[in-house]
Amino acid sequence: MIALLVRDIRLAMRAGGGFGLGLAFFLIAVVLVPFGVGPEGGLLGTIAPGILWIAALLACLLSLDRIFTLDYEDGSLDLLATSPLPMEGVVAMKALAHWLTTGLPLTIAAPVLGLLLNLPESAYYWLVVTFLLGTPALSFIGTFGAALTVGVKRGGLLLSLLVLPLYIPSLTFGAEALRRGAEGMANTVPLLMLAGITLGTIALLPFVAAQAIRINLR
Amino acid sequence: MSIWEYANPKKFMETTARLMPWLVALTAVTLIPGLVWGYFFSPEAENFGTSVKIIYLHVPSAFIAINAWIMMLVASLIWLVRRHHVSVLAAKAAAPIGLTMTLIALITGAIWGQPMWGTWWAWDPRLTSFLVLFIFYLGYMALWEAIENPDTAADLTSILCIVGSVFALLSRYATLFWPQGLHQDASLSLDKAEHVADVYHRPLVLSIIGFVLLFITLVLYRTRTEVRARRLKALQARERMA
Amino acid sequence: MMPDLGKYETVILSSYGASLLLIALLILASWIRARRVQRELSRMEEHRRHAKRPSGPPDAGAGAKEDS
Amino acid sequence: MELEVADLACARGGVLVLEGVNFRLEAGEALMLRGPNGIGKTTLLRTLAGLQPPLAGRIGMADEALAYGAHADGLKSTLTALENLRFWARVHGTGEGEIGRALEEFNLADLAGRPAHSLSAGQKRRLGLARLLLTGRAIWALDEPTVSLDAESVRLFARAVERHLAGGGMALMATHIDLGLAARALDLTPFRADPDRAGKAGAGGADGAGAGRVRVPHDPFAGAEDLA
Repeated sequence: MIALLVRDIRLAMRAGGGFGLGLAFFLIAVVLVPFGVGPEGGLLGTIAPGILWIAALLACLLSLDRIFTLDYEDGSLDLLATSPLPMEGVVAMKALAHWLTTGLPLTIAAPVLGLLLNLPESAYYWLVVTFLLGTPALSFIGTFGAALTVGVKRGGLLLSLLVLPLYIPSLTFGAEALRRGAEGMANTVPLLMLAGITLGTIALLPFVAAQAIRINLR
Repeated sequence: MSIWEYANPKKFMETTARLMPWLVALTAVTLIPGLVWGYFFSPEAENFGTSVKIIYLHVPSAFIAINAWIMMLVASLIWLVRRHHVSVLAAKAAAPIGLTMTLIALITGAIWGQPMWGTWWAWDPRLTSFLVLFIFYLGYMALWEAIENPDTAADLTSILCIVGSVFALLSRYATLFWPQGLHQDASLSLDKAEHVADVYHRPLVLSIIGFVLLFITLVLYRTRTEVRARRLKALQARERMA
Repeated sequence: MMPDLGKYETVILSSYGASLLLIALLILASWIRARRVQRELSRMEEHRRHAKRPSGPPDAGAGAKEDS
Repeated sequence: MELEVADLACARGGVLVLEGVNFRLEAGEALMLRGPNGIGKTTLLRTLAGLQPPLAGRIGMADEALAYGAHADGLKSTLTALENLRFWARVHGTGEGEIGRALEEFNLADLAGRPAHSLSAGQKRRLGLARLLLTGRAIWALDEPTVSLDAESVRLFARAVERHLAGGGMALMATHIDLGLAARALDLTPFRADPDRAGKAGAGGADGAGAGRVRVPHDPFAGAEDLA
């Protein structure tokens, strides 16, 4: 299965592989906010946690439909289904590859963008913590959505309609934990909930997504 | 997993054909009087004034909106476990009704909220969970439309319904973390002390029963159409094959 | 007979109006779809029955119920 | 090692396509699936590969013994030929040495470093077939394997199949051209399912082959008479 992970990361790195896609979108989305909301530091600082989380969420969403559709179209999904690898393992590796090529770079880039939004000093630590805890869930939920819509032509829009509501718990807890951390309040409860959701998705969704893929390959 | 277990659409069609006229009559007999009674005769409430009359739409529609999704969840489980075609088609038929009821609950809640709380919309845990439910309904219906093969569509929408329910509950719990909440407590809860004075209680129960019957009638009516549409698809598929 | 709705008149009328309109639209949409599907299905059934009768070989179990 | 199929019934897009399919394949044997387009060759191969469940009947073979080759070659265009094969070798747990031999077998050795998108259709096809050698699986189930192959490549492919059969492997192919192999042919036409007659045991159709067919649960929505 590691071979699949390595292959997917190499594919993402290659030209047109979409590695920089999520990162670039995240940058652009955050940079746009002051033009829309106004440059006034105080306001930006208070809404920065929410903006960063929403931008990260949309950046993850962007690169979801590449996860299975490319393999579906060139036939490798059929071959993977008949290979010794369990489909659950294939789905988990695909989600992990998506996180490594999208979620992780976002976590690394987020503090820099926090500066642009005048994020309070105490928040940077929590920014990285909430992103580390939360973005894997975005990848696994997104992979489940991609598995559902793999057979659908131009399924990108449908994918976002299906996946965005599933992101709401992670977004709420992630932004809340970050906001409380920024104001120095105790944020252990939202943090634990965020981590709980992520662990839940990692543990359960690959099985459901694998079943969806099998159904779509029929 | 998609073995063609011999479900029995014909038996369903025959029994519902007999039931439909009775159901329509029963719905009319309960829904119309319920609404009329609440609209014309319920007195003014101290804190709400006459706007309390909106309760006869807001509460029943909210009740149906939630229970329609639960019914769809159960029907999806029945489909995945027992491969019973009619139950998944009933879930597909119930979605637009649930969507409309959620919309009615949101609209009446917003219109009613305007004089009470001074704002059309408040990001209150209860209201937002209805908004989230609305999006789930949209996603469910969109997934049905997006997939041609009826069996695949049935399997995938059932999976989405189950996973969606878990996340809907999570969202409901997540929004409880927000500090303020404007919405009243449950105005009709079985265990807690009576929140609604008796004079409003009876018409409210009647209109809820009316809405439930309306839901059942519409679901059966739409399921019959879904069964026919599914047969049409099966015949067309066979036409292409021959 | 019309009840005096007091200052909430517009509020009540608009919410009743909107809700009843939505329910009416739902019923109408369901009815239109039902009619369209039924018409198409009966045309297909007619087509099938027509296609089967003249060319259909005297099937061994023609009389018996096919699949009940 | 053998493949035994008894009373198999499979459907495509919800419509019964084949029923009562029976055949046996021993080690070292090849079987050519014949029949008009749309008879269900691909559906049968996908059912044997486990990509879709059979509606009835039994498939008797050791698990993970079948390597499936579809119309699409399953190659990643931004990866080089070598990287593609190395990936499949690692997925199937085959040694690195095998990759070189697979490339030789389909004389792709000099194309190893080229990215897959720069290869011609024929070369891509040969690369897809080279993958079969890396699966280490006994039964090859191939759907139109010689599409877009020139005469020389067809001979290469035929020799590869012969060597596979000689090594005790088996091959099942849906193809129209004669590979010059000692292979049995299986015409699927008698197994064509008549949807209207589906669900009746022993319908005893004119072709006789239908007699004594196992009863297939037919699609409840496609029954003969109308719905109420």
